Amino acid sequence: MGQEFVLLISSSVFCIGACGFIIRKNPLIMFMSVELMLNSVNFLLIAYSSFLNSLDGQIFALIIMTVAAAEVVVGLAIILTIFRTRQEMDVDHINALKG
Amino acid sequence: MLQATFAGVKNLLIGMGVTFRNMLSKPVTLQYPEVKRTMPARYRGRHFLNRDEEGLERCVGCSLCSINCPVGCIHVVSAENDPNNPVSKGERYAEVYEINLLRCIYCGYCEEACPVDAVVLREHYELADYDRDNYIMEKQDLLVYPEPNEFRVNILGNTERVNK
Amino acid sequence: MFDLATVFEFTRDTVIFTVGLTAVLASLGVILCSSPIYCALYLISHMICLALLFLLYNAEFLAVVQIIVYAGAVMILFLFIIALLGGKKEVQELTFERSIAVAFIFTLLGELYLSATVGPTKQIEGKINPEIFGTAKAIGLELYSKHLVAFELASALLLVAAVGVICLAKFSFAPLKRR
Amino acid sequence: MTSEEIVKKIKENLADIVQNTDLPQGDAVIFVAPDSLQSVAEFLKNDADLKFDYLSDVRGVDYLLEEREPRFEAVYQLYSIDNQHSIRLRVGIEEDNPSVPTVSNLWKGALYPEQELFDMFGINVEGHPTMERLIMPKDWEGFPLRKDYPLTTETVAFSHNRDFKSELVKSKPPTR
Amino acid sequence: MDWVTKFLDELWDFIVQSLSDNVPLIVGSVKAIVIAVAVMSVVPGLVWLERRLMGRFQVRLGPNRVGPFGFGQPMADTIKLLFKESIIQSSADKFLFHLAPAVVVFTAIVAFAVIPFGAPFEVFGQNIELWGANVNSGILFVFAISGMGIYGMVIAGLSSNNKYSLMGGLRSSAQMISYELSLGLSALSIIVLTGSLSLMDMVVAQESVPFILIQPLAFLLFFIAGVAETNRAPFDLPEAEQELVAGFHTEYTGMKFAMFFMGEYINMVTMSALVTLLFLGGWNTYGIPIWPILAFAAKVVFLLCVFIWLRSTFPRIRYDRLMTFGWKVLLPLCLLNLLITGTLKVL
Amino acid sequence: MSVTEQGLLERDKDTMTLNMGPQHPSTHGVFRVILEMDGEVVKTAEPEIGYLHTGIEKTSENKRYVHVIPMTDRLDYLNPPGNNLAFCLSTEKLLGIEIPDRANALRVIMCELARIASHLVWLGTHALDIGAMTVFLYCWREREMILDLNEEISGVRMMTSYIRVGGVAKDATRSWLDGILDFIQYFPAKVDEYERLLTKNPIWLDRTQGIGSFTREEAINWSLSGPALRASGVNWDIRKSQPYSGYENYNFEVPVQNNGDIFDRYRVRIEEMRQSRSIIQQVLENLPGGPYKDPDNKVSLPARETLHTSMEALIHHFKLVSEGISVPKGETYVPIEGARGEVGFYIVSDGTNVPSRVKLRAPSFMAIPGMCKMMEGCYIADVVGIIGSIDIVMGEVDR
Repeated sequence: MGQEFVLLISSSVFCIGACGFIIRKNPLIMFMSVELMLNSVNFLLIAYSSFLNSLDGQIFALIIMTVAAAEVVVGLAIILTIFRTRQEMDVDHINALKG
Repeated sequence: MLQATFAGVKNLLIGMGVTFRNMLSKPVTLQYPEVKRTMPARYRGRHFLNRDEEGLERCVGCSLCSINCPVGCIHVVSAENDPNNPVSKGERYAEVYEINLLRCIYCGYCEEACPVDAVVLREHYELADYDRDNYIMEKQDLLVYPEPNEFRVNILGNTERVNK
Repeated sequence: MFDLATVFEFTRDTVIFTVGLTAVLASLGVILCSSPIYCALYLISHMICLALLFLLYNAEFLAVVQIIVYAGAVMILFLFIIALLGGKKEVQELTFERSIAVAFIFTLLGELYLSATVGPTKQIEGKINPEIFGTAKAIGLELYSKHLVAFELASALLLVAAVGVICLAKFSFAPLKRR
Repeated sequence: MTSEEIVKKIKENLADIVQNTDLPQGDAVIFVAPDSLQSVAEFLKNDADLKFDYLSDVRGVDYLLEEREPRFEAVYQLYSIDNQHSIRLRVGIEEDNPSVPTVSNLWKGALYPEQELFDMFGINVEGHPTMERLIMPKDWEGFPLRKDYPLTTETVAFSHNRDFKSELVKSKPPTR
Repeated sequence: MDWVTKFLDELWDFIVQSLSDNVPLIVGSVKAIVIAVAVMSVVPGLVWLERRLMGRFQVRLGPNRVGPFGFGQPMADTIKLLFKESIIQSSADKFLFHLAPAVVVFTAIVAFAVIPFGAPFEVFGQNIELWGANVNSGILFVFAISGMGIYGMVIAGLSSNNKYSLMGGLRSSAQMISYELSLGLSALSIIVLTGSLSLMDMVVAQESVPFILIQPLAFLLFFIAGVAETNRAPFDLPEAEQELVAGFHTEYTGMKFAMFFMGEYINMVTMSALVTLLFLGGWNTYGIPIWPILAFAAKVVFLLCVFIWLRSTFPRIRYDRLMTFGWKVLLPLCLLNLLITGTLKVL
Repeated sequence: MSVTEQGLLERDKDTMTLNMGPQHPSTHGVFRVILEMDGEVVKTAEPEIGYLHTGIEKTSENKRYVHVIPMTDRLDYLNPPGNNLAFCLSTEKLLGIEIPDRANALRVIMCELARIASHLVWLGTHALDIGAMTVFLYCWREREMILDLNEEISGVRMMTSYIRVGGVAKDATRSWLDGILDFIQYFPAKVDEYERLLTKNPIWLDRTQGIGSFTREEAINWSLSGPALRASGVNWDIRKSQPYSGYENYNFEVPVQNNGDIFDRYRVRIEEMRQSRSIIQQVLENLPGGPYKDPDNKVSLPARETLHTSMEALIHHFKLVSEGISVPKGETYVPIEGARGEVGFYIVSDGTNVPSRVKLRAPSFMAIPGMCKMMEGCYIADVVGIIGSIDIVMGEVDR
């Protein structure tokens, strides 16, 4: 398949992720949407690394994975802490700074 | 700490050694339907009614077993003996002698109460059945087992089987 | 008429297309499903599809890493948290601000689609040994030479994240009473 | 201390509270009214010579058939771990609105038997944290160990009543 | 009609051509089926072995009624489980409830695909390799797929709508994540030694001496982590029957329950095979005159017996202690071992 | 709301309610405990009993004294001779009769055998609760021998009803005494074997040490008894402090530990098995002769062989069987040291042949509130261990 296909898939997934981040209220699913966006970029990088015959893209994808993993654990820890203090998970209601 | 770790590992290995040694020993289980235990003489299993030397029923229908039964699972109705054709040696005999084995707790009190060694509990322990009706033991069910004179009272006061 | 190479190419294209489409559908599932458990499961299938795509685009090491890291660890964490906090179904409601944002996203999507029509990028020739392209060895050689700084930074990030998570999640319940 | 010494000491110290004392088969037994149970129990637990620190059991007795007053009795069996002697407290409880103060503030072990006292005899234990059914179901009516609790008997199936299967429990006065 | 015959001829030629070109593919499919069937049929044998051996450890005989030496017992059990009523709670999530056992069995079988169990040999001019799939990074593949196996347990725990199941699922996920790290790290020292991710290369590298002699600590750590990874006693917390009734498969009956069982046993075989490949020299016989494949099988069976031995001897470790052990003992030791190995390799 | 939707942390509170039992693999019968949990940690534990309520106390009020004895077997079904003995001692105290020496010796042997058997069941099930499956079957192997001995002397494996008012039911046989001799020679090696499997095993230590511990004061205040109390450092054994049945003649030690945790209860019980074995040995070494039951025909049945010869014996037999023993008016309580702790029957007699009130002092029943107190702040895995270490028998809890 050509590069158009890769671009289409990747951009669709990216936009779906962005959409999800906006329309969902559950912070967990918002996180998942962020993962979707990161993954779409990863795919793009890897596909282009194959097209360009260069490994740089794959290296970047690897580092993005690292960042994503770090981000997820920190994010989940924050969610857990918020839940423990506030007993709810709806982001619309978590708007006060006070814990 | 290192020492504690080594001691711990050593004790884990000792434990494994114990199981391993037991693996090599003979199994202690019996292969039940083929191999059966010999029950001790005092085993309290299923009830039987004894006969005496002449083949007459030992039971004289005194109902002591029924009275002494903690759960009331024995039902005795006595009747007068016909002197010409006696059922038992005494004046009376048990016309009806029934034991409900579902109700029975196999405590052996009836055996203790019987003054003429008529009712005994013997080593029959395979009592499973499909029908609850079959657990109501009537007189003919209880009289089947012993041949005459097979039991006697031994020196310790127990009914004991005479090994021929 | 039946050229083997063409057939192979066609098969490969079909596989890529199917897997890619599945990935998009799974990602749609993530944002449209109301129960968080199903969202997570859709995301897992999305990850697996992506891993397959990586494999098809000659990145076998990254495909395996994708499964180990994402599917094996990250998503398990998600499921763990869902189990801990509960996966209550959420009621979807679309406010005005949200619709505006969604409209904006769709505009973005259109633009991205337009950009996809730009002609193909040229290959960079003869830099990589195609034998080991995408294997752990190639990645390692590249990572520890050219991208050492990035690698170190990533490891530092992981360390910071680990410390941060412990600080965050270690809620202070009273120390366990050993009766 | 021997039982006689215990009884003597209690008589000396609590002459106005203890109703009566007894030494059946060598056991020390004292009779106490429900109102003074709490103070007697405290004395028994805290006195240096007696030091009854272990509550062995609490039981209820219903003397309905013996035609005596009061009808109920709560019996506390106490033991002293250090001094190795024991005593029995008998607390007579009236038939109407029977109640007795709790001793679970002194001996935590009294929690369950006192609850059983309520469950089985309907004796209200004042000050007990959970005054509800213990062994019987929560919605049970009546107090099973009272002598006037209606009993049922089970008829045993024999060949003359072989069909007797479903209707296992019949209302019938108890047999002895 | 001429073009039709022409078309058919061409089609025939193409089929013959593609078949002869794709002999490896056909051989591969046959191998895949053979391996999958073999692995699944190993399970009854393993169940028999476990029950008999446990019986012997506990001074009894174990199943000995159905068939000679009770060989038929697992089959009888399977038939019983097949015909058992499948009960699903009304409040359970039906789809996930059905999905979970399938995931467990699927991942267990797939993980076995890359395990080589013998040196390649030639039949009819075809080079037959004794494994399901030749993956260069074979060990990574095993870890990836066995990591996926956790989903089965977590989903089972989540979908059963039972608190015991949920706790079992949570425990399994936490335990697997923790011990997969140690597993990977202790395998890493072997990878460092051989310089390859391929399991085949690792066996070849042990031709003269097995790695257990060079890396005893890594072997120990890998084995412990492997026992934990397969949820076997003394690390069988997700299904600790005394605490959590049956953990994540409390609500499962009949064949779905059997599938969890099957997954666990296949994982055991995979783990034993992995230990054999990494540390015990795979099918290298070291001078003992038996078939290489038999040597491999013997080593695997021995390790399985050790699994059973451990189960019959030790009490179960507690959940918090398990985590502490994994993170504070096993992981540092793995890192230390890796450090030493790396240093020695570089020097 | 399903569990999944609600999550482990429930909406309205920080904890999860977990219902353990009555049908749970490790609640030792039909015991139910409702745990409020924070993750894996127990916040509060609320016991619920009564699932095995059989009304034995009420039934006893309508049975003759002799007929109560088979029912006492069914209370603490792991230690039937202890219950028999407790009931008989109380009755005998009311009757004011002396027991022959031989009967006392046989009673002691039966009780100590039952104690060993009970502790073996406890060790097996407790180890099984903690996950060591094999110890269970090893313990069963040895217990089987004791049950065989029970069968030899009384005719039944568990519900022996062997100890009767005024003595014992039947005299000991030669083969039974030989069997006991064999057993006490064989047994110590097996205790060592259990200890090798468990006592120093790091996993076992980890699961037992420092868990469910009660201090001396707490243990006394919560009315624990038996091994659980002695593990907390209280040197109180009724065999020593209020000797009965001739225990004062035997030389044995009361094992006491100080930490009061699961491990100490384990050690106390293991040591008790050894001491029980030594007591049996001492009894066997000088087993007195003479009658095995009270010769008074008002209390115990006349010898069987006299029934055929002596009219007087026959009349006594009829009278005793049909009327039972008439016990003087009064009330009494005699505690004994059962396998689980202080067992005793409080008997109120109204002067007839039927007791007016029978109350069992059940050690398991008294220990349950304390046991649930121990559970607070432990892990769920420890709950199982604590229930096991207290060794409750639901038969005597619910009665």
